[in-house]
Amino acid sequence: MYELIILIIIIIVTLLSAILALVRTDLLEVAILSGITGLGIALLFQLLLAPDVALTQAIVGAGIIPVFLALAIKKTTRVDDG
Amino acid sequence: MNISIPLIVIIPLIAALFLNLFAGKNKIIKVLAFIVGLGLPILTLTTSYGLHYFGGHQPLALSNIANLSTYITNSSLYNLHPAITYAYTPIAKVFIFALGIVVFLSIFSYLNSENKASGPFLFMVFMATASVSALLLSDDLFNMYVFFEIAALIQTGIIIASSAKDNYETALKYMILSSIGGPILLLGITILLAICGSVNITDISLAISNLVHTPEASGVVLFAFSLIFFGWLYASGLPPFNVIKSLVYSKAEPYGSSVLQAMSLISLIAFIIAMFRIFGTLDIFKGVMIFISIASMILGVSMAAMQTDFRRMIAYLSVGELGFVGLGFGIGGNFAITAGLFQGLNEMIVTTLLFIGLGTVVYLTNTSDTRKLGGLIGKNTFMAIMILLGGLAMAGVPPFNGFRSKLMIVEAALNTGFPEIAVIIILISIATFFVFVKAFHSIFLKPQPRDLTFIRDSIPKSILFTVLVLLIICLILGLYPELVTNPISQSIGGLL
Amino acid sequence: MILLDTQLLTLFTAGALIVIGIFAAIYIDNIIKKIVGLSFIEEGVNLFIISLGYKSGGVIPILLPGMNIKWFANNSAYPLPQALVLTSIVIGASTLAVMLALSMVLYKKHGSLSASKILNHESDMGDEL
Amino acid sequence: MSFYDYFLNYFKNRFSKNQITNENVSGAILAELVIISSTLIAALLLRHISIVLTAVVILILLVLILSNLPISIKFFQEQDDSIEKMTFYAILCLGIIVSLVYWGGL
Repeated sequence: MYELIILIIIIIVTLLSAILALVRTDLLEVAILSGITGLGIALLFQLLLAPDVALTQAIVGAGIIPVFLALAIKKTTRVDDG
Repeated sequence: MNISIPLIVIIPLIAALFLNLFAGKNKIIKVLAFIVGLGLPILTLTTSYGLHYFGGHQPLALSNIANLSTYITNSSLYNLHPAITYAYTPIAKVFIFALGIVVFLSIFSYLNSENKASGPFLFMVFMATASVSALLLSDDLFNMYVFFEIAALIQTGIIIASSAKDNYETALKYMILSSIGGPILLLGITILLAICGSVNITDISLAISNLVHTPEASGVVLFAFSLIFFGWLYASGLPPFNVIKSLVYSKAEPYGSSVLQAMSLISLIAFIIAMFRIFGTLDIFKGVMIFISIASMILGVSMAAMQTDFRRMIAYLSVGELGFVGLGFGIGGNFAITAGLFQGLNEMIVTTLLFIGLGTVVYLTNTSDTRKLGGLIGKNTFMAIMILLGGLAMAGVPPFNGFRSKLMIVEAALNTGFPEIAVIIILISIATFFVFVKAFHSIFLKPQPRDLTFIRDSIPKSILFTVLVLLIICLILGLYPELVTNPISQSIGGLL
Repeated sequence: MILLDTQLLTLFTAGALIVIGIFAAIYIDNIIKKIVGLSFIEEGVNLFIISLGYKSGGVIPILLPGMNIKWFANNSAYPLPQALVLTSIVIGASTLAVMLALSMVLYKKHGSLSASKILNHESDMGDEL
Repeated sequence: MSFYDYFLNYFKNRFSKNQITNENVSGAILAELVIISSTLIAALLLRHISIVLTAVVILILLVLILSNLPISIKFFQEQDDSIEKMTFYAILCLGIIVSLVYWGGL
């Protein structure tokens, strides 16, 4: 039962941060929120019995991709003016 | 176990890495690229047909283990392919050989017309060769997906390496569409994995042929088909992706465009054969193929007719001509499929000829706008005549190869009771002829505009040689089509 | 409650991520946000693949010493999808890196990150005719 | 007024600011004829499924074609290089394929 509650919380956080990442106007926030989504997916991988994939996804999704995004934002602009 | 089958993929990969290593050393790069480019077609000719199991993991059924209990030999596990399998068939031989020729001639004309050989460009050309050869060879859907993604990245790289206006914008557009098409294709492959427990095409097609008529599974199979079909549309540039593909071709250098169109043609063929093997028994397969092919032909030719940029014109024509391959599969039967694949091969060679040949116009004048050009026939008459003959080959004028293959498709359509398709093919051929003659007139025959300036005086001899070789290939294939159609139909006979 | 099943819930999450990504591809104008959205499609597909191999009440597909092989074969998750996803994650990351690099170049050229400003060029005929 | 004049006038009104050459007009007319004739002929292929369906589809096509006549120009403007139109058509196509193949499952 506890596992199920944890799973549902992870899913809600993942989807919420994915949606928020697309509506926020501060791009640095977008980078961090996409990192949270990546981390949530890594946790889901762990719960789905795939620990090695979870490790890779945690590194790539929560580490490398947000850093790439942050670097790109640093070189361009921080505000989504659209 | 045939070790030279993986070498077809490994050698260009290694050559690509080495070329990057020698960046800056002009002479070494040129020599290495030349040798590898020449070696690839020879390697494909000498390799014998067969299967290669990576790591030697062959199916249990082939291992001849004594005393296996019956619950293993009766299960589907007994025939499952546990590792990536590469199959070298006559189709693969024909197309990889033609790809080798196209790549070699593109590299040859590139090395001789540019003073400084660019390592990254050659790197990408060799990676492209490796990735699409792997697409054709692989008998494993996930392996195909991986090389498909690599091919998408390479195509972007070839556009970035060119010096055309707005090439970065085009590259980003292509990447955005590729990150819609790629995951959708992977999703389709995954659903097949979920149904069959394997990503090997042979295993999947065995499993699907039993499953497709059960009401519970057929919906899922159809869903997988539609997703893979969408990925295939993206890979080959059929509508709705015809705009981006033609944009991509027109933004690359001529040598790059010829490699790019060969890449999309071979990915089209690799995926259509895989789809045919897996979903060929579905009722909807033929109908969908015919529909999308006709749409592609109509859109390709009519949009080509309205272009003013001749590179875009050729690009749209080549995208439209891809429909013939799909038509072959849509009509069905050994003869029609052979005709479709033969037309694909012809299209690859003729489009290479036109891209490289008309590239000389850009080389001389640095413009590709037909309204600013004219009177170039005085510059090099021989080249103009060869380009005209190439265009005739594309439109399907005897005795060139395009005529043979189009005639075969028309025959197949008439024999199977689709006279409408035959009429459409003839209409499209006439329109292609018109578009080509219009382009030829406005580039070569129209009086030369006064403000036309030349940045270079003459065409390199190597490009003349390249176009001549391609034209001779067209003529040989037109006179002796059996050279190609026999191996193709032999392979197709094995699939049916 | 059949809906409260781990596999179904994660399949639903994967589907939602794919839909969010496709939505982003159509409606979001800012290129960086569009790229983030596109990476959600990729991640959703990965999640979908992994959840296919899940086995309720199973163990991770690593054979530890002392395990009964028959019991392990019956209870472990299916390892093939996991092997595939490892490749897929790396491909997704490299695609994203290339797209970000391109968007940086385009920002330097146009001074904007809006897709409708920098990626919309009329075709030749509309321009000049 | 003949069809050619109608077409030429439409073309001129739409793009009057810039130069038009004979080649552009002839290309557009060719595209027009190819699209109309091939679509109508391709619609005949539906007779393998049902003859009534073919008749209905051809009538609908005729109405559609006649009501947006310089059809090649409209096609040309839709086949634009802008990313918005390309993604829109890609997603639309995905939707159509999935719904036709899955729900219209044969």
